[in-house]
Amino acid sequence: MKSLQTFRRAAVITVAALALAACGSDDEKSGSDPGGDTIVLGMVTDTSGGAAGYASYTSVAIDLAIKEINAAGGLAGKQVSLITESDGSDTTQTPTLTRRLIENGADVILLNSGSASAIAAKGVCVEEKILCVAPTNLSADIIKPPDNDNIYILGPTSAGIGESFAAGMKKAGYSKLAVIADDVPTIQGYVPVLVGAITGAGLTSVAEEKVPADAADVSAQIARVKEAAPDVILVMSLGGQTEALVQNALHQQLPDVQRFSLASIGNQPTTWALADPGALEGLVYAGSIDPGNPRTTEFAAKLAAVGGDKSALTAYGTQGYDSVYLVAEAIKKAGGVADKSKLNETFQQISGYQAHYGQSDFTMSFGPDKHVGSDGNCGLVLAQFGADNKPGAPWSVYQPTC
Amino acid sequence: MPVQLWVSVVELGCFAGLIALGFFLVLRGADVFMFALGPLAMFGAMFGAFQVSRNGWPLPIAALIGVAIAVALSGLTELLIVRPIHRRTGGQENPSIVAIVAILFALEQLAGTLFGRTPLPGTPFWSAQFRWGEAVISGQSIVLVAVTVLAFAGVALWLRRSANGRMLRAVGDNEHAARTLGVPVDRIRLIAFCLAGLLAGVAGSLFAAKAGVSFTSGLQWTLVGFLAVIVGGLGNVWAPLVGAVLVATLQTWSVFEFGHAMRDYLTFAVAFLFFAFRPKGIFQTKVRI
Amino acid sequence: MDEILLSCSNVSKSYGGVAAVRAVGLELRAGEILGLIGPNGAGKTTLVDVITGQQTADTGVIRIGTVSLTGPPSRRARLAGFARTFQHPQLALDMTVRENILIGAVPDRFSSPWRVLASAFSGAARPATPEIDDRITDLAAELNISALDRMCADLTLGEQRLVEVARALLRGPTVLLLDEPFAGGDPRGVEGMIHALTRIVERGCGVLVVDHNVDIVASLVDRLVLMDQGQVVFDGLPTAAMASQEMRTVYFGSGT
Amino acid sequence: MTTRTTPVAARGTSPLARHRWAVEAVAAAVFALALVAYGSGASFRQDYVVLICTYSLLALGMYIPYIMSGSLSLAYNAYLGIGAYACGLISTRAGWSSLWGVPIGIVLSAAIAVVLGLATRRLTGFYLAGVTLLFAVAFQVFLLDRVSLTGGPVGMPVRRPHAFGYTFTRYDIMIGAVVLVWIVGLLLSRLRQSPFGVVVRLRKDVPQVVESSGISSGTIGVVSLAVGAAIGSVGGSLFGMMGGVAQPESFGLHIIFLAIFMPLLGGQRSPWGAVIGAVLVVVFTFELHILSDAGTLFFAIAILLVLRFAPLGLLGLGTPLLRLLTRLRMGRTPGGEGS
Repeated sequence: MKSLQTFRRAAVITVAALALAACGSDDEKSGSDPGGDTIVLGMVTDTSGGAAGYASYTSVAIDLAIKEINAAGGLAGKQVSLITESDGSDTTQTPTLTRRLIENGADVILLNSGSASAIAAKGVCVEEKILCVAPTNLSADIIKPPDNDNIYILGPTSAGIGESFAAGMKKAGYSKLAVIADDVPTIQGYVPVLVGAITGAGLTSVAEEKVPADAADVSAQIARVKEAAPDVILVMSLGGQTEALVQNALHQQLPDVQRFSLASIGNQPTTWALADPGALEGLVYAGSIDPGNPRTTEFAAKLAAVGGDKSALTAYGTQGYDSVYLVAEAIKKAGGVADKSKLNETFQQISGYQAHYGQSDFTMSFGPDKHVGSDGNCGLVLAQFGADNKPGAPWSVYQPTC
Repeated sequence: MPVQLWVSVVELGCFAGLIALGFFLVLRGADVFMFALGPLAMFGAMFGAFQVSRNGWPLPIAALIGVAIAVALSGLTELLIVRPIHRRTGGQENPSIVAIVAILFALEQLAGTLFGRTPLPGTPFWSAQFRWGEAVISGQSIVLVAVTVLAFAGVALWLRRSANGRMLRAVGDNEHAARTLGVPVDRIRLIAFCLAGLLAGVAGSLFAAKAGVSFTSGLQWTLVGFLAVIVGGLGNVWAPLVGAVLVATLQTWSVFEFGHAMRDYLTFAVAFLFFAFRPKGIFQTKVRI
Repeated sequence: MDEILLSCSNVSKSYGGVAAVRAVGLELRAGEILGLIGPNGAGKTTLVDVITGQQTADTGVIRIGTVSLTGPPSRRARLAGFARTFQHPQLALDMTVRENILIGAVPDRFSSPWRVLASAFSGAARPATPEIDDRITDLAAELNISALDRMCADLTLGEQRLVEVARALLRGPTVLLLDEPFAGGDPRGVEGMIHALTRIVERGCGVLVVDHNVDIVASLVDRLVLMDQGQVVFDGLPTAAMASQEMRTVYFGSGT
Repeated sequence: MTTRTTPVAARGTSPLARHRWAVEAVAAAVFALALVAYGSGASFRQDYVVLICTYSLLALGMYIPYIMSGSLSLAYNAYLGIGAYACGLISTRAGWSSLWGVPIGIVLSAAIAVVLGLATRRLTGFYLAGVTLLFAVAFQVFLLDRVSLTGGPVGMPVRRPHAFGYTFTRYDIMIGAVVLVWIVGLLLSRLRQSPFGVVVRLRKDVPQVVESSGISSGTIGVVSLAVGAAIGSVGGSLFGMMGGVAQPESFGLHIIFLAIFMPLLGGQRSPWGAVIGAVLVVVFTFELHILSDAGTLFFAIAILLVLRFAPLGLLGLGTPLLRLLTRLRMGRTPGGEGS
């Protein structure tokens, strides 16, 4: 009886194992076409996690750029295609999914998820010697040596934002800074960089508060900030509900204190709707959209022609669009994607690329020791919200220069 | 503590109190800790928020259907999962717990799949704002407080006055004895689950307006309600509310005093201390140890 | 043979104001089978629970030899060499008869946290225990238990009680407390049980038997204690007990 | 004495002695080889195999305290996390091989399990589950908040382990992980049949019997938790060494849910059920592209179905299936009336 049971169990396990092995070998046949007749861009995106709010804008623009390139005859005689995986901003999955993209034939990796995801994928990029570009991520940690040989961001980095904020705050005469940041890895990575740059410029940090990403109530944090009596407040979050909650509370409790925020709020129309009427008025954020840049308006028109609810003009879109054209320039120069190290070299030779975001004199260049594209902080535009909770005119007090 | 924080305490306390009252009813009526109430509240709230923000439904209709869904899901949980497993295992505790935790997990995933994994905004029923000295009180908090008081008073009255209410306690105390005495145990259990679902649904859709709701909110809500039950105890209908307000005070105060992380350390410490020194909560009750 | 193994003095226990056991005194000697009888609710099971530590007494002392017994049941069982059965048989129904009995043979492997850990490792290394299996097999034969590899869920009530007795016997107890061992049993099982009891009593073990079956108990025991409403009302030889006024009062209502 | 003859004939053939360990070991080895074969393909599959092994060790860690002993102490994210962070700390701060993190993690997590177990020893059921969940939340907040120790939200790197001048590759780690699961599974399967296993399982249903046999039920519970925590911690170490990073997000409450469900899905009667559950989790959440984001939902539904209709899990489904097959065959042989 018992031995029968044992035998039966053994049989079940064996069948399961064989089934597993079978589906294993099955997979190997499909997918991957190294040296096939298309150039494959692999994109790690986020459709369900913290970065989902902005990754979708980037994806639309990446699609648009690829369509344009294919319509113009492709790259090095080949059409360009895109394969994607979503990591839900879960950094434990990112390396695996990046490997899977490469396995399925990706020649270049676009990292369109949170900064922490890009950091997690970094090791894979180097090990597999594949060109990786993170269009929207700001963290300088992504491209910090060691293991940074072939990973790039567009920038300006969070340090650049910090410098711009510092200069602006100083010029406006502020001295006491309070920081409210949500506790997701990407944002917490920015906190020391930004705060370091601002305090380095002579401001004192009087309060630094953390807000859980799914907070239901932030009044205790706001009360602590209020007690510290700052004259300027910096809010850092991935945007969305947390940002709105904090901005509403600040508007209620400290209506007269100047607020700063990251790019996320400027690029997320859904967040504007979550804020109380007028709650965002006067808020300064680190945007990258300058209505005076002719390339930006040109891009906006193309994007509008695509239509859909993600076709609003955002910095995320322009950065995604630019990243594809940067990669395209390197591929053209390398004559294809067969030689991975040559592709990396030609990418590093890019110089003076005129971006579709930032101020009109903003350009990008790369090099062996320059893994951030931006040539100076004029890729940033400090913009201010109007009374209608929508981004308005550039901040009149200060604008970063190159 | 600044006055504004007391407003937060009242809001959080009322919300946790409603969830805890749901726990109270199911514990009394079925001797089961219905951990899935938090996710039920979340599910109802997500439904309402989704229909209002994406499909432009009018708020009252969306909220009403959201609450109805929470009630229905709670009842179905008892009918399709908890009761059959309870019968099969002869009332053992662990299989019921695992089943309820599985429902909790399934509700989270279902909400994430149906309504998306990004947080949705809640809409207030009454968006007016009142200034009271330093503090700002929203119309929505007044609605929440009023509903909470009504709910507790209603449940208290129901337990004392109605036949079903009086039988509820008998079933939870000793299901076997109640059955032999001819109490319709199945019906009473179902009523307890449905009422709890109602309370959770109402609590969720009212609280969502404050900070929005995401598919992961449910577990947090369950834990807050659990703590309120532990602190308050089950000796009295109002005990969960007292427990909830104390927990809300502690959580708000600890963040104000020490910053964000201390809240969760203290929360665990309080649960721990209550189990060690006051296992029956503040009000005399039975807590199984 | 009349060394006192176990003694209770002035033991009381009440539940929420209802006195289940009131100031009971009791002695159990080595080599003696003591019968404890009385109607439902007389406090017999409560007394056994209080002795073994499943319930704590409100007042009174329980001594083993001259040592006063306190602490959780496991400690008492180790100190006093108790083994017991339960009024409602306590068996893991989805485990086999053999597995249910086995625990009686191994308590010394679990007497300290370190030994528990060690037995976990040695168990993973060498799960089979042929020497214990042999002891179980022999004992089962003596008690007329067949098919040791059946699930306990498939047993009749009488068979379940036999398994409990086997488990208790395997422990090699100094004091054996049996709570209604004969209820629902078939004659063959009862016969095996009586055989086993007489054997261990010869070895110097003391046995306390709680049962309703006055006939079997009276024929088996050396001494009979009658309880009613939480108190001991008679303590003496079985023949004297059967003929006593108290017996009649307790079981057949009023005097005469 | 005549009554004795029948049972004596059965002597020496008890299931404890008779259990076909060799069959089980070989079957599990076949399974392990299949896993290795799968992982020898595309490089991302090595991540999956290690993830399967991590989840397996997590579920195997819960097997003794939860399935066998019936204790719903749920702070398993902490034990897993301790294993991973121990490797991270030892390799980045002390500069030693991250292999040293494995024993450190084992001792530390077992110690925490003992403390938590002693502190909650009077609790059972819902209350034990609730309090240990609160501990789990506090642990994750600790990882996020103690930046100086844990690296905060971005976590800390775990260096590739090395020994005697050799640095292990991802493939090596995968092989090690599979072998480890094979060994632990086999040991637990033996443990289950041993006197220790029998006593622990009796504790689940009849704790009074354990106590009245002179065995402290509390001690059994605490030791079970400690052993389980140690196994979980090894899983965490593996995960950290493979991913190269220890991050708070990997050790959230979702891990606990998976850990509860995996053995139930696979089958409670054998530790291999936990391993099968782990395979299914990874397949559901990563490999089934059709389900995309709904993978976890299907997993949750599968759990509910199993709980409701197949309480013995997938391994338990084998028995009725086989019975059905034999019945069909028997129905056909006499007279061929079935045709």
